[in-house]
Amino acid sequence: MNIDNIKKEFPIFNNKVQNNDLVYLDSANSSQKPQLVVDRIYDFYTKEFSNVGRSVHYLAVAATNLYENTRVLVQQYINAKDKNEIVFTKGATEAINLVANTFGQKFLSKGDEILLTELEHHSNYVPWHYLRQSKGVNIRFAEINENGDVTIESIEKNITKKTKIIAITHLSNVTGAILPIKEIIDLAHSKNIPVLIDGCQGAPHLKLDMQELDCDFYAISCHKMYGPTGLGILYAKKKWLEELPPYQGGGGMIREVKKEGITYGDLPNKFEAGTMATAQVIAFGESIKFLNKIGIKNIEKHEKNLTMYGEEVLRKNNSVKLIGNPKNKGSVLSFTLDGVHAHDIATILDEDGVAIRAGHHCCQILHDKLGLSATARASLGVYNVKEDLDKLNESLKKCIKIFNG
Amino acid sequence: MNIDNIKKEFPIFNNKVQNNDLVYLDSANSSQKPQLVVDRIYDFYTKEFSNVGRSVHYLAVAATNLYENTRVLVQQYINAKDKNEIVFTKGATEAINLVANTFGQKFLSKGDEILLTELEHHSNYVPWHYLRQSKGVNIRFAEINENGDVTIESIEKNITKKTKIIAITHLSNVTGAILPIKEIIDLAHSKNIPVLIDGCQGAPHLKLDMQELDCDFYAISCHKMYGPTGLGILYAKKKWLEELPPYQGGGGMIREVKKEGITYGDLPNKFEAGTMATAQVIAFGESIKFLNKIGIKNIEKHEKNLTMYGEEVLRKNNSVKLIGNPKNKGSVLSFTLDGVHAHDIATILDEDGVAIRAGHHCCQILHDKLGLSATARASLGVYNVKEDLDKLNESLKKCIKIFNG
Amino acid sequence: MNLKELYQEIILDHGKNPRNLRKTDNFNKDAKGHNPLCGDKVHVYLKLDENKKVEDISFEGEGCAISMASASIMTDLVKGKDEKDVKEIVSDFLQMIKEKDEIQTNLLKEDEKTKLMCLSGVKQFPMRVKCATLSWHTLTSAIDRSQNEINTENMDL
Amino acid sequence: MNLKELYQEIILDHGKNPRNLRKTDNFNKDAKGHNPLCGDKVHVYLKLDENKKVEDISFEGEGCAISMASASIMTDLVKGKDEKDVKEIVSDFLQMIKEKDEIQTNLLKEDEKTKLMCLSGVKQFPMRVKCATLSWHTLTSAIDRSQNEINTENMDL
Ligand SMILES: Cc1ncc(COP(=O)(O)O)c(C=O)c1O
Ligand SMILES: Cc1ncc(COP(=O)(O)O)c(C=O)c1O
Repeated sequence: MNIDNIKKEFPIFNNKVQNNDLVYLDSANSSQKPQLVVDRIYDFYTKEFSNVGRSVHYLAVAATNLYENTRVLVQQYINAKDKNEIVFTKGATEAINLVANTFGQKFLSKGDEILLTELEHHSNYVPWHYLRQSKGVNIRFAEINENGDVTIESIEKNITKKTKIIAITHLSNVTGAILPIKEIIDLAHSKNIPVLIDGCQGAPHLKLDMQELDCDFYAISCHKMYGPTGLGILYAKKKWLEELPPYQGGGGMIREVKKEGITYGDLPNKFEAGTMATAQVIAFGESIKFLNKIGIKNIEKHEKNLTMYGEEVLRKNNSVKLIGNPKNKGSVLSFTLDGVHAHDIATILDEDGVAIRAGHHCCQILHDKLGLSATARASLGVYNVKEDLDKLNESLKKCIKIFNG
Repeated sequence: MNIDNIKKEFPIFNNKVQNNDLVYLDSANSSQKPQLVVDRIYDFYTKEFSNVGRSVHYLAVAATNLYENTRVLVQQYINAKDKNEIVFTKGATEAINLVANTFGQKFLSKGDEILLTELEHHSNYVPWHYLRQSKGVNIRFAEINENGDVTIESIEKNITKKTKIIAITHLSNVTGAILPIKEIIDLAHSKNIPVLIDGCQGAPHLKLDMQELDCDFYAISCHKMYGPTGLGILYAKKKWLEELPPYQGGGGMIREVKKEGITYGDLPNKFEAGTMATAQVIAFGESIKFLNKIGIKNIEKHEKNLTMYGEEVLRKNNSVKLIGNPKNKGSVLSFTLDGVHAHDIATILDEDGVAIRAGHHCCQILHDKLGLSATARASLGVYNVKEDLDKLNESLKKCIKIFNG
Repeated sequence: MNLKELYQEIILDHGKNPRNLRKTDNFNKDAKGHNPLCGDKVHVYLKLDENKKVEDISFEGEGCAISMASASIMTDLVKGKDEKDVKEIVSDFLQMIKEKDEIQTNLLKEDEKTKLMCLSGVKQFPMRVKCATLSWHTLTSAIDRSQNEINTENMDL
Repeated sequence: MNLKELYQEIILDHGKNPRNLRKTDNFNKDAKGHNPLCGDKVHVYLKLDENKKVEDISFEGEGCAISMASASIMTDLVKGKDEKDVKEIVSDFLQMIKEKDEIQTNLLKEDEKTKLMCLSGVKQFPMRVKCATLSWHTLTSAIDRSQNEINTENMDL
């Protein structure tokens, strides 16, 4: 698959949106889906549907194999040591909640500290906030620097004797900063502190290697990774999955159930209670195959070039102010426009078929810090091309015209 | 839509499964999907995809409207008072976990009692079991009678001054018993005890009216209701959703986020953290329309007739022993076969294309009580016909032949 | 859809130069409004005199052109009106935005109605309706709640 | 797939009349096995003599024809063998079920191998493989663990 020609794998671009060609610059919110992924869902439901794991009939056996096959594909894709370190969840948000809840239950008590950064998405803050109330822990936020980056020094400064876990984003969904997570993990481990990486924005765009990275937890959002909605992944080291108590309780995660007590099943079943998102998991296997076919190195290069081009184009526009100038930047371009509020930008761009996001992007702490109530954000995916960024810039000029005459 | 001819709406029946026509008798596990539902998923992903609620561009607005439209369809289908009483979850299991966790946090303490029944699915026991450990509450199990039924007397006997919540199934997924939930709810309310109904088996087969029923919580599993996998529904009275703390934390469920604290959003957002199962919710709207087109009364009648026919056929077979003989019986036929273990039955039936389930069906407490380690279960859906039950019986005769010569 | 209808001259003007964007001295009613999805915030301050007439009204906040213009126009129009009349105007405006085609109340003059109707362009932009209505809902809760309740910040920690 | 290969005469016989279905007196090793998905249970009891030879082996449990036959045949075959040899036989059997085409160990006689091969029919029925292997895994854990560990019921309350 040639990445320069990849748009044609995505059926949505064959349709006009309000008479315009769609210029989709909202992939950090959710990515579009390749035809193969949608077809897999269709075929599964129309020819092969059954629940997994529970029945012994032909369709159930086949579905179970398909389901487990995706687990192996994911394991290989992120180079996890063991397929049972892959837990399917309903989203990255659930994955983080799972860790915060069970880790908190078992290992945290009053006065302990959790270290986050000012870049965190609400999904990597609210679940930890709950532990302030239930356990009396404290939360620290490593500060960003003037480039919208979090440095290893900023992390180090905030580690204390009481720090029990560090939970940080891989790639900021606002400033695009790619954090030095390998260094942070090494530092944390030298002090015996486990690290959770919110990989929502990392996983679709960067090469992942869990064994090399050595993080304890890594949360993935499949719908941002060319996969179906309603699915996420928690990677966790086996020792953690063994030590942590189960999260949700229900069918499929038990060993033996008596009136007096319950024993839980083996990994990863212990963390997959109830009927899982069978069709979505099976279809996500196609997303992984799709990424493999293009090659993550090619994706990184393609998106890097586009990001640099986008920055160049926007820098030439004097009314645009880019948010953040991190050392390593992912394919996220957040900005403000003199005299035009982000929502007005989004509405005006939308008239031209240019889809961006406006608001705080679930990062209020960061926006408070930046002194902004809202920013506009153009974010990229494999299917974007330079022309998309040109169109963005054209439409921004239109905003300026409407507002500033 | 004529129910006698409904099989043709389900594409799976157009395909051979291992050279056999599929005789699908595993709907209590998960139902097959009508073409309309699968098409809706396909169209959404290929023509209309966007995340909901977060962006202001055209696709996002349209997706948000579609998403909220399903909420209204569900509200109307179950006759809830307010659309914000409908919370989307990843499954019925999550719906019950949500209630057990948040109700437990706020209202339960050491020595309090939770009343379940011996019929409960693990999904309606394990989440409550967690509260034994975290809160020191006790769990009572209302006993079944010799018909595999739970009577109002059995419930009444187990209510004490300490009972804080009753959580019971609407329709047993093993004995098929339809519990007298209206009477149980009235009784419970007369003592100020809220009631959760595990409606996994009720919702696909019985007419629902939340306002008449007056239950506090009702959990639904969409994949058993001709809908996509990875989706469930929690109906909860508004006053509970207002009083209960939020469950998972993340994007979309907040009002304001500061470093020091967080305020939560309005209903139902407060309980829908993170990116939801957008495509699944939108497609489930088609499942509801499908059910509306046939008419739940017609479904009830059709399935009642089939169940009676199935019982008649199986009773004539002297080697078959039906499990449970409840007063009101849903379309579930569990049985044992003299000298043949349930798993062997399932394997032999599968060779003929007859898909049933064997095991404890996530009801170990019940199986212990019945003194059985496993049963075979044939369960029905709208698409079944009398011939399916004839084929079941034929295949059972084959089992007997293989095993008993 | 029509951008010109949305961003009319008067909206752009009020958006850029909002009237009454300040904090009333000695206000006796106030309320905060949030749009959690986009982060828009508004704080409305009211000073009612002994006859429950709006002696002064002002607002603080940040938001898009639509929300700033809407708050600006709103504060202009309700100043000097009775509390009861304010409520009628609010409800009339909200109905216009939601379903009706025009402003019906007799409490406003024709040119005031025209001003309000400039906001009707948002009807074609469903995601922007909240921007236009936020300050109006906030005004309602300022009127309905007592001073004490409002100052209790409902922060969860 | 082939039902006849799965339900061979010898399987049906052992399934209906399992050998060694009882509890060994004075056993010195034991373990329980579960198949949480289907509810199959087995409890294996071993009595090793001072030379670590299997003086007696028995099992209790409930399950399908495949699992009962498998446990029955297993107990028959390992009786009288050295602990070390038992382990080799178990691993050889598990390999046969998983990938290999035959039983390779020299520790079994030809007719014993033939008996074991009767269980190979499950290979075509992936969901039933666990039924055939449950008792064998349980035997391994009985050998590997000490008496104490096993009697600690791992109940979560
Ligand atoms: C009675 C009952 N309750 C709960 C569940 C759990 O539902 P789900 O697995 O869809 O979460 C099921 C089905 O598995 C059920 O039959
Ligand atoms: C950095 C980051 N973390 C967490 C999330 C939450 O992911 P999800 O909504 O898929 O659960 C997102 C996306 O919304 C994100 O961008």
